[in-house]
Amino acid sequence: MLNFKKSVLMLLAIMVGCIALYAAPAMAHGEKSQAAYLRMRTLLWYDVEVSTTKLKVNEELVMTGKFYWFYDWPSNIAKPEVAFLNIGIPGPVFIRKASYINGVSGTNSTRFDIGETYEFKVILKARRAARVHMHALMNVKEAGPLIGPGRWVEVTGDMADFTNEVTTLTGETIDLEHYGLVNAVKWHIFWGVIAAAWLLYWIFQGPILIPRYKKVKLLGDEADDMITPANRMVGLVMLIGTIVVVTWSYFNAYAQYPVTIPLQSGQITIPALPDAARGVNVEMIDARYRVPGRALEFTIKVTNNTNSPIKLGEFTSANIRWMNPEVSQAEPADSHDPVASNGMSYEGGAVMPGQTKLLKATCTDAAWETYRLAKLIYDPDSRFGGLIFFFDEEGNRSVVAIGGPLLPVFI
Amino acid sequence: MSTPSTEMGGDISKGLIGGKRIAIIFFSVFAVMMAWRIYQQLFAWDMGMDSFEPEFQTYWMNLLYGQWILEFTLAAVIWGYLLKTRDKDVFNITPQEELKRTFTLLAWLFCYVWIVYWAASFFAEQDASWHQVTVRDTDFTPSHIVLFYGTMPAYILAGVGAFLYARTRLPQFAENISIPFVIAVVGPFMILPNVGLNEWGHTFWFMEELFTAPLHWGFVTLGWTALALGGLLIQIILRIITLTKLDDEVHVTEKMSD
Amino acid sequence: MSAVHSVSAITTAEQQHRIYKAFDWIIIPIVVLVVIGAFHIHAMLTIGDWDFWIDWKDRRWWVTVTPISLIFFPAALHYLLWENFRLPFGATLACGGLLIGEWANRIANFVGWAYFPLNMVVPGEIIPMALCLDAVLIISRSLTITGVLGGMLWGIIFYPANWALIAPFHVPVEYNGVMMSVADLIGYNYVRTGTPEYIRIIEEGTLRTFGEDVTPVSAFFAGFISVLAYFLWLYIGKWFSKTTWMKRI
Amino acid sequence: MLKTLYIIVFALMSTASWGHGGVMNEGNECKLRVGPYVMNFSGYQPENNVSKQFCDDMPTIGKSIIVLDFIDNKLRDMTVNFRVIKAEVAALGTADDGKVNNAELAQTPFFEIPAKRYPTGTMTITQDFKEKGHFVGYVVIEGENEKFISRFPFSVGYPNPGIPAGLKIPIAVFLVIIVIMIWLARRKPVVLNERKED
Repeated sequence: MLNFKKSVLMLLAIMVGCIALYAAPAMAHGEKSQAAYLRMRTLLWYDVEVSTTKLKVNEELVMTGKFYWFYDWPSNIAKPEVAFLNIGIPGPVFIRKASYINGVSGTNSTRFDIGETYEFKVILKARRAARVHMHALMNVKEAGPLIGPGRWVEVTGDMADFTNEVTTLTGETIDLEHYGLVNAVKWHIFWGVIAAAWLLYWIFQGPILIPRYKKVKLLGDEADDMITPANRMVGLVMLIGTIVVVTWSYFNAYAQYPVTIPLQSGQITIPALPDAARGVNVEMIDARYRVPGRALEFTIKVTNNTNSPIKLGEFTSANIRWMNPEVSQAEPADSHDPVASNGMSYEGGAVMPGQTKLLKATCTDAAWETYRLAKLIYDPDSRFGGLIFFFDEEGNRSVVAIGGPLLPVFI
Repeated sequence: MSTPSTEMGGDISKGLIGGKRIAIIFFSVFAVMMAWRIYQQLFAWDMGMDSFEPEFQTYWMNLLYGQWILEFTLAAVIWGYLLKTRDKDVFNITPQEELKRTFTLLAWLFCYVWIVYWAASFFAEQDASWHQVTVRDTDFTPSHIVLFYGTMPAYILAGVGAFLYARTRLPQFAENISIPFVIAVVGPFMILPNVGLNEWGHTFWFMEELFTAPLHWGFVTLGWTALALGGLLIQIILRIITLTKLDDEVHVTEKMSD
Repeated sequence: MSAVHSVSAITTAEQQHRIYKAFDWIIIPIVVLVVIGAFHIHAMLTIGDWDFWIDWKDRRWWVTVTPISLIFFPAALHYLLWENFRLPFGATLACGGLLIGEWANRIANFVGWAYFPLNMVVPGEIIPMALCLDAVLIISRSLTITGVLGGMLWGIIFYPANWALIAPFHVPVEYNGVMMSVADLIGYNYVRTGTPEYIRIIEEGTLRTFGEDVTPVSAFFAGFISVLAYFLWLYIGKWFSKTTWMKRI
Repeated sequence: MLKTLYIIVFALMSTASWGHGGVMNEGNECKLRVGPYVMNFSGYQPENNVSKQFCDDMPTIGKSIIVLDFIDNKLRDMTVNFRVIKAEVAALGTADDGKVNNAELAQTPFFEIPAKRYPTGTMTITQDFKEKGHFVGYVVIEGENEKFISRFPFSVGYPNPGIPAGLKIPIAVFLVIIVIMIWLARRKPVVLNERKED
């Protein structure tokens, strides 16, 4: 026999050691697991910004951005007939104070149109100290969560200080953190005590199992006589008492809360933003993925119907951005923000107003591999999608969706 | 699990439950469950959100592999021991010995249902508090690793152990197979293969976690089979009635009232 | 001839009484634990979402689905405990056990792990309906009458018994230009990444006639189906408490 | 009986991660660890196995491409030096594979890519292996005030004799079933002593 105390101490020491060793920082979540075609051809997010990445409990954070519902929606994914703008955070680290889609409150689920662009704004209030990777996120019914760009956000402070006060239409100010809790617990205790009393009433007549079983068998058809008139009286009192208390509590609650409404569940449709292409037409000529080079090469036929020369500045897909630094610059916001600041280059130069021209672009970055986008070529549907950004000389931007079959090149 | 602590020659009716062994079962199962729960508290949100991060491998996949090794080993040791040390003279044991062994079987069953509580109630509903809050990105999430690959094998271990105990040491169970016992052990056991259906469905269709989705009802049906312990209870009661019959008593049997 | 002997191990009534008591002491915890485990997994996967969240507790689906689904185990236990022991507490045992399991989990996991406020995840109150079902059984001493009267009462009493708990959460609030109930607002405030708003299965408005009387209609319907389910589950309970032995399987 | 079980369990385990030195095969990802940083390691042989991806060992001789993708973005600001040195023996399959050998490092490499920064986070190494042999790869990364070296032995032209990764689990499961079946078939039926009449 081992020394019991010693073993326990050892175990404790090992546990403490492990905890001390692994007090490492918090981690991101699950965006990479989704299939590449799903990430590239459903919801394309851009311009996503957060107002701050460090805040205290009770302070607010605003996340803004735009999303585009890709025109070539995969046929096996449910269309956004019912969708809900959400936030990807591990539990209520924040509460959602407000969310808006094109300025309309996003409390309800919404219908969206394929091929259209919307802008969103989410206001969050910090509730619990944590360092989290926060994502913009859209839930689409039967398609699941479509995850947008993420940012590391750190909340400090004490959750005990957090309050979430609102004023009801009946004029009462309540804190949603605790509202109604004492009342509910009180009722659960009340009924719990009665249930326990009822069970113990029988158990204390014990031993109840074997003797009663024998009696039931011995009495046969007369077994019901085992229930005494006193037992039945207890049952009657319990029945009447329960009904009386329930009835009283029901009407009492009505008296206390005379104005109530059922849960609200309507759905809304929000009109889309105007077309962000601003008169730039793009036709996909061909697209290849260079496997050893980690590069997407595509050729597009661009027609410029605006009145200013345009240049290609960015390709974005699956929340990864390939920047052409000669036209548009961006740097990663944090360690998990996939921005290839130098990842894109193209041949063909500026497209003049009224001109139609072939452009050949190359988007290179390890992200193709590390974010598992290159797996696209092994998907059952190996078409890709993304957004390209053109900029004119005044810095005006045209956003155009492109997509098509993607051929792998292994040499 | 040893026989209860009454010495031969003492009064057989005393110390049948074996308070000490029940306490050991209670607290050791409790300690294991708490260890799992504390581990989740420490590492789930920080290390268990993204199955593609190396941390996930370290903290969660290694836990999973560790559990598998331990479960394989324990199953081989416990079940093997029960079979290896079977009582070949089981039909010749004294009624006193049989009574003691019946209560040992009850201790096994206590162990079984105590783990069933943690698996089917505590950690099963905990799964909701995880999956309704996070994005599911692997079949092996921090709640699944504990629920499906930790607690469920644990009760299978105890349930099959209880069954083997009865089969190898109690005359009635050695002579015939108790059908309710089989149902009450095999039904919850089948929940584990049913996990396959769950993951298949979640991979192709249900990205959201609706707990009441029909996809989950396989678990429900198999959970019902735990009710078969009622049939086993009656079987054990009938046997104890035989073993505790007094001379001047009418022998009570199941069919007597029909 | 059976290979199993039938000789008694004891001689005195005192010994017998002591063994019967020991048997109670070990069996009662076993029964309680297995009822919590099996009934809880049944409940969470058939009515779980309504029970977890305050913003699911509507006046149509929650009211309909909960009593129907929850009568299964009380009925099976009524059969087992009444037919064999004339013990009339099957429903209270099942519902009380379920609430123990639910509370343990809500506090340890929904609040202690996922950090939701407790008032958002309080389980529905199911004890009153269980007390009524048991009371009808002991008064009538008949499983049939319990099924018909008790089952109906069981379904009807569910919503009134819960109104005292959830009424405060149905007070209206104006929020960002939209009218919501407090429960809706809690659901909107406390972000659940895997549980979007649309996934709620709740009343979305009625067709004409009954207009505002959603709850009584739902409750009566729930009572009616509960009666049928009670009888179905008596039979299932009977089947599960069979004492079959077989030579080979 | 028990021993067999252990073997099976460890066979199962080994599918989780194995490799040589700094290169680890984790599930379907092949990773190269350099100090605290991680890169994805992919080997291609476009002439022989067009679309197949290899983890360290190259099955045939000929034109080979190794791609390193940086998982940690910090690596993009550091220089990476890649060199391959001829070796006498194949990978040992032990922890020694990962041990940096300074004498070895000082040798004239078989080929080398001089230290350079890779801002796109991806590094492509093309090499024509004319004959089969054993090699040692070194990846040296250097930042402002840190330097890490990773060593990984590999072979070219020796097709992997081991069990393919995808088959390990099915084979293990199959073995378990076979063992159980053999046990069931061979097990003597237990004969219980009959009841003695009182």
